[in-house]
Amino acid sequence: MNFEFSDEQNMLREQAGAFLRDNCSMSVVRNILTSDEPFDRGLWQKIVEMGWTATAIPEQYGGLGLSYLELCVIAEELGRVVAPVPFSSSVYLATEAVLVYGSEEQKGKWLPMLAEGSVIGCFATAEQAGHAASNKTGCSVGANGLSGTKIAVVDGDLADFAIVTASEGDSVSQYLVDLNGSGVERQTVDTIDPSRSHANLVFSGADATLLGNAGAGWDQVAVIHDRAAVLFAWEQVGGSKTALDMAKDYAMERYAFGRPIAGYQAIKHKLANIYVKTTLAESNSYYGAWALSTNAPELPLAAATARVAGIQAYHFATAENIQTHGGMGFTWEFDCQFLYRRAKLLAMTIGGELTWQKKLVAALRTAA
Amino acid sequence: MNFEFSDEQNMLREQAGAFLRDNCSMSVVRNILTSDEPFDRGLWQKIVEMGWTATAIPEQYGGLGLSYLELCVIAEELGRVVAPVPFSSSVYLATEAVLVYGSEEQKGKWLPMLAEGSVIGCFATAEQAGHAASNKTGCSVGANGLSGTKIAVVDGDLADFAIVTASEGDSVSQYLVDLNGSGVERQTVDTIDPSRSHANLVFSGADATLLGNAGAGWDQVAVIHDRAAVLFAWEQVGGSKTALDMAKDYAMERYAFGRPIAGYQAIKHKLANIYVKTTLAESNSYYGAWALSTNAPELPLAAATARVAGIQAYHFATAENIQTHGGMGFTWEFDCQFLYRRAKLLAMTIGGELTWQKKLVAALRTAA
Amino acid sequence: MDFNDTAAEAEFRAEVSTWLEANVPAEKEFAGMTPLERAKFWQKRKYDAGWACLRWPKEFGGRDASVVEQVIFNEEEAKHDVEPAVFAIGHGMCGPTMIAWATDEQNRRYMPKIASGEEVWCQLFSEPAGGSDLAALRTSAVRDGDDWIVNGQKIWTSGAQHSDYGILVVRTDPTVPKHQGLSYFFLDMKSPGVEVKPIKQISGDAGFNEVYFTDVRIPDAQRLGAVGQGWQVALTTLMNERASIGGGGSGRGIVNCTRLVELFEKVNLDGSAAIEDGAVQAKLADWYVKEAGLKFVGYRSMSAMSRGDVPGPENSIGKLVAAPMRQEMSTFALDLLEGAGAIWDKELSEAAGLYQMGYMAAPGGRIAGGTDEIMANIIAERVLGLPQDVRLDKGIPFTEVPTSASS
Amino acid sequence: MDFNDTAAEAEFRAEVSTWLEANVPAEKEFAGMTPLERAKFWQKRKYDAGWACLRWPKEFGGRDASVVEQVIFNEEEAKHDVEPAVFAIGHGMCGPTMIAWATDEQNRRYMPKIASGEEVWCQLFSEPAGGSDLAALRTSAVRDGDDWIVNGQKIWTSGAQHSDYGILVVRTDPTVPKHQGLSYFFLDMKSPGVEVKPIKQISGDAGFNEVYFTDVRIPDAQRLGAVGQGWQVALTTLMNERASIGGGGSGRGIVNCTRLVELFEKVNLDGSAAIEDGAVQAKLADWYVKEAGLKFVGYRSMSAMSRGDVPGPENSIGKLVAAPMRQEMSTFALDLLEGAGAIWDKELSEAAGLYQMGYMAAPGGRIAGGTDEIMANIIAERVLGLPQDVRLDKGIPFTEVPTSASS
Repeated sequence: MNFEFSDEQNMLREQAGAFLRDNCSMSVVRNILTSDEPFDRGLWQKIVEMGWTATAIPEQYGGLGLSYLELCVIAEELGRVVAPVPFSSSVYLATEAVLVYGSEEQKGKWLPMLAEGSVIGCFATAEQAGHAASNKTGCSVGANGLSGTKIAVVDGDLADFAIVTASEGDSVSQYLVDLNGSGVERQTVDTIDPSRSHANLVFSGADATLLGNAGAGWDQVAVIHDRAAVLFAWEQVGGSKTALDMAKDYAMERYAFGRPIAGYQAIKHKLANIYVKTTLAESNSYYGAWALSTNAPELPLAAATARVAGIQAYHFATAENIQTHGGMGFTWEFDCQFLYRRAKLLAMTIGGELTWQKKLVAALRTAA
Repeated sequence: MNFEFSDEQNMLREQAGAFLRDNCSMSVVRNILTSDEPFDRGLWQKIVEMGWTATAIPEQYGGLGLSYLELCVIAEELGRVVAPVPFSSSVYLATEAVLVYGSEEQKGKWLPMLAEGSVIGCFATAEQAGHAASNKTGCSVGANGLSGTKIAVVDGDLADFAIVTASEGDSVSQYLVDLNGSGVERQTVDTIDPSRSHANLVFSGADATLLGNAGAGWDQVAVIHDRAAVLFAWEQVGGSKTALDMAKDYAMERYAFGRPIAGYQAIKHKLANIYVKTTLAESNSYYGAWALSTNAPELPLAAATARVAGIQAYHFATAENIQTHGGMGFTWEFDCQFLYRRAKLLAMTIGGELTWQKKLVAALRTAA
Repeated sequence: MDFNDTAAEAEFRAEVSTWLEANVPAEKEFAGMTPLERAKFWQKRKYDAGWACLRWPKEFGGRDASVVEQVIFNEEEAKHDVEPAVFAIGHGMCGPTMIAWATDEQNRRYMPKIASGEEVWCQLFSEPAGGSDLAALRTSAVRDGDDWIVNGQKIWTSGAQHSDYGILVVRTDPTVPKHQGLSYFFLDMKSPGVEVKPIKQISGDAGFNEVYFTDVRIPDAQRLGAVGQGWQVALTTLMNERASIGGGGSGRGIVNCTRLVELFEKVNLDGSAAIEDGAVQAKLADWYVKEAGLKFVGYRSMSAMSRGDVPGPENSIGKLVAAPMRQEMSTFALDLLEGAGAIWDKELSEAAGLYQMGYMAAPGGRIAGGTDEIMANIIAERVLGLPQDVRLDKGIPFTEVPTSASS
Repeated sequence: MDFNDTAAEAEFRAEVSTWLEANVPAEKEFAGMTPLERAKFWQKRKYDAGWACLRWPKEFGGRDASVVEQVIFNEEEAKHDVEPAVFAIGHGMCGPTMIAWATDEQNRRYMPKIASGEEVWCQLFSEPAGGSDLAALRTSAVRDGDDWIVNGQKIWTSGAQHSDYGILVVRTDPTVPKHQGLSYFFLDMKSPGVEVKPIKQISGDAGFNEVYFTDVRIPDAQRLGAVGQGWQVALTTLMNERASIGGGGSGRGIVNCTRLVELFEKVNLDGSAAIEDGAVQAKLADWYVKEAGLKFVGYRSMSAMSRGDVPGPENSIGKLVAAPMRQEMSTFALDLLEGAGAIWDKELSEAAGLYQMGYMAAPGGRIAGGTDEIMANIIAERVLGLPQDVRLDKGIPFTEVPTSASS
């Protein structure tokens, strides 16, 4: 047993980290957050050129054929810098859905384009408030194609295609929809994290191709969510570490009553708690990375554990980072807000804490 | 509106507090905890002589006919000293059950004896682990009387009668059973709080008289529990205050690194949190006291709120009191244990935190 | 103990209720007004009828009313959709400080206009380098004849942009330990050299300001208390800050248990209303315990005040409990909304974006007016009597206190 | 990254497993033995076959094995019902300190008997007045020819009642600041003047002792490190305390998620198994996140150790997370049992009283070996590099440090 990333993976981490520090400072995040640009196109182009979008795609489909461990390394680094790019939608969700459930034809068509970054994918499940899988599915596929509305689709306004859950008769399936085709209207919406773009997608007779098995829509969503959960968790771990660093740096600099606030136990123990939660999330994410990379039967439990830990750590770290900053922390001019916004966005995107706590227990009961 | 106890009630508090400080020091609790004596008979006799058992019983049944506010005052003071007497079983539960649901005959027979302390009552619901009201009721009443086993009956080994839930055919009712009669075996059991006595009661054809309405057993238990919850909450508030005082005194005396540990923020904020939880519990208990004393329709919500707050405050206060004491806190020789044990006992006796959180929400939804 | 109104209270409540019913402006009366104009319009109407600042002396624009009467008025007014927040600082903090420290002549001049809403006041205490260490302020005032010349910067000043007057603490002697070198003034916010800049918060709001002072002249007659006594005067202000009763937060614009029950009844979780779920119930119950507990703490405090007691530091628990709770509530609510929770839009979001705003505003709530950590310290030190933190700046001339790693 | 054994590891595991299968004593072999005798019997058998203290050098009774091999052995041994706890201090702390600081001759004399279980060792550090302030110890040693004369009292000494030797830190110079005046020894616990008194805990257990020293003579040859260097030697011991890997707590006698799942599947709540309830699920999930997280922290630490890294202060999170969690778990479990939870009886209680014992033992777990608060300080200071608390005793002669309000 060996519970560490390999030297090559750690070298990738260093390269990725150095690249992102140079190309994705907090001012880059601020630019996207305050502008109408949905994402940083220049940064995305460079990410594509480095092959990150191709990481886990097999070579036969134009990918690099690396393991998911490399993708976890990249995810952590992207999380650290709160990157304003559609990586999670396109890589963790859409690419995975095509990889796992696509027909040979679908894989042969989409994966090479995803790998080379010439298309961006997104994943559309929600139609109303609450847990998508337990709400009624209003989007439906009939003779005229797919109709209905998906809401809060991350990167829905810029993606080229979407993986959409929709009903056909009594059963719900996943469909692949070309968003540049007819019968698709995109309505950009304001969100709590404008450094990532969202749209409501209104379909009226859009062309839709079945992805995977008819009637298996929500089961497939669950499988893709399990896989994505590990990668989201690594982004959350990366973000938590940034929040801890910011909080620590500020606490060392800021004086009150003649000494740095970092010397008061209220701050010391707060930062220790961020460290503890971040370390637990990281260690659980190691296990998730292993389970994902080996397609282990433990993946559902490992994914849920990493996800719950990631949500909790990132929320706590970013909220308490602001708290450590005091008044400055909640001003628009400081950077604390980017992490706090992203923490919430990542927490909601593929199902919230409560949903994943329940999944964790279900997996634990299965394992028992 | 006036949200305070009256001058007379505050005078009662002072008298009760002074009496208990003189007659119920922690060494009295220790004596009962470490001996085979089920309760402090001398203390109980004095409590009876002061009329506390008669407080809320109407004068027509030999009581003092005071309001429940007076009983709340006494409950807080008993809670402060972790009194090793069967007051809660006999007064908050058995007396209340007879008062609320007894026939004129039952009230005429039992209340005067309860008031003058010549009998002690107890309340028997549990038969197995878990929430009694949702478990199957195994005790049953037939032509031969009541048979079956009740477990963990507080004061079951010393009480003269018990209010017992039992089934008759398909319905569950409450019955009044003379524990000194035939067909009753008492098995004293060890518990986590040996300063209060418990027994399993094994009935084999015991005489049982219906109390209240046939088939209304669990509804009646719920009403009595609501009433008792307010009084339990006051005991919990009293105990929390004692724990806070103990923790504070120790923290001021104990030095580490050249200064009192009370000066470290970790301890300061811990004690502040005990204060906050205790104050919230106390204020909610004020409302509970008002609702109980006026039989207000808000009682179920007020009782659940006071109870949840009381459980949480007392647990936190007593656990953190030990923590503040460090190593000494978990030795047998220190008194911290009495509060910690009692906190858990009071939390479990009439249904746990989870049960009351659910009751609170049910009441809140009804009120909405 | 009685939760219901006494006969006299009920009568007063009826009087208030009747007057409000007849006099709260219909929406069309407000037509074309800015929020500030609306607030002033309504305040003036209350003042003219004797319903402004009820507890103040009549000669200063009040009604000589009791605490309970003030609370009853507040409760009744809260049933109408009228927004008096703009006057909170002036009525709650500046006015009482003036009454305690200004001359009768000054009070007769200023107080009625505060009460009527004609003049808005703000509070100029916090500074960038101060934060939790309020008394570490650096804005200086130097005596020049009958005036003082003020230079420096204040921050976190609510409402400075529309204030006519402000109360101000400045350093008049930096060579003595920090609490001893302060003095307290009120000033005309239109004085030359006063510049107000809004601070944008992460929630998008800009309720706070920075206020810069460049050679601002303040007449010595506008000093409250003696030179060097500024900290004592400031304590009067801060004590009144605590006197605000309640903490229940029943307004429609605030995340509270009532709103959460509505949400949880509505949102689907695993095929049922979320409120049927045990985890949702446990959270809601715990929050309700706090919300109700704070409300009753407020009632007890009111009972004590109506007996003549001064509100003590125990009222610090309101903010310490409520602010983190609001953050938890919003966080949890958004989680429950899942994907839809991301959308922050008056039209599209659940409850018009209440929970998104709640989430983004909550961090400010845990900091403004004293951080959670400072509030816990206040309870530990002033309520429980535990020792102060070790103060390395104690007894040291202000100029010699370290303020950064390099100092 | 690979969770599975390498081929070599798998082979080693098979060897261990086969040996254990063949050699773990059947219950009847233990007949009539006290728990201590059982433990010694089993330890001797392991030692004789070369399976004791695997990582120690062979010449000192070990096997020169790797960290991973030690872990594999522990994992396999844990599958059998054998109790090696009595040797935890000797093997985990005393042995490694001796190896680092004692002479080879001493190690050849003592280590094999520690490894074989023939001689039991204990650790004599804590004192009544010390607590979290470990270095504030007062037990004194005064030089007398080739010996030192020791007087004073130690506390919280696990296993002192059946120990043959102990490691001991004492004050040899009270006139210098507290860390500078300490020296470190090992001693024969049967020396005249050593008196052991058990401490009864609130759980009813008496695993700890007070140890009194009255004119106890220790040869100077049994000093480890120089006179005045005791604190540095003690740090070796404390660092090894942290090296214990894991934190998952998988034993049957410990409240953990596996036991809780069993309980929650069994206990009825509102007509279903408790585990169907959302609140129960949320709690269980949160605990599992911690329990699994700690397990994987341990694996990472093991990977680092097998590369040769020394375990760092980050291992302090194990106790900081696990100890309060165990208290929460027991508290919650008892609550769920309601009335039946009160009963504490091997026969009558759910899981033979596991949760009652868990509740009563948990406070000790949060204190022994460093309180929650000290663990958080260690992480803040040694992992994150934040400043130490203000130390009023710094640089002051030990005799002049205040120890009570009156001093």
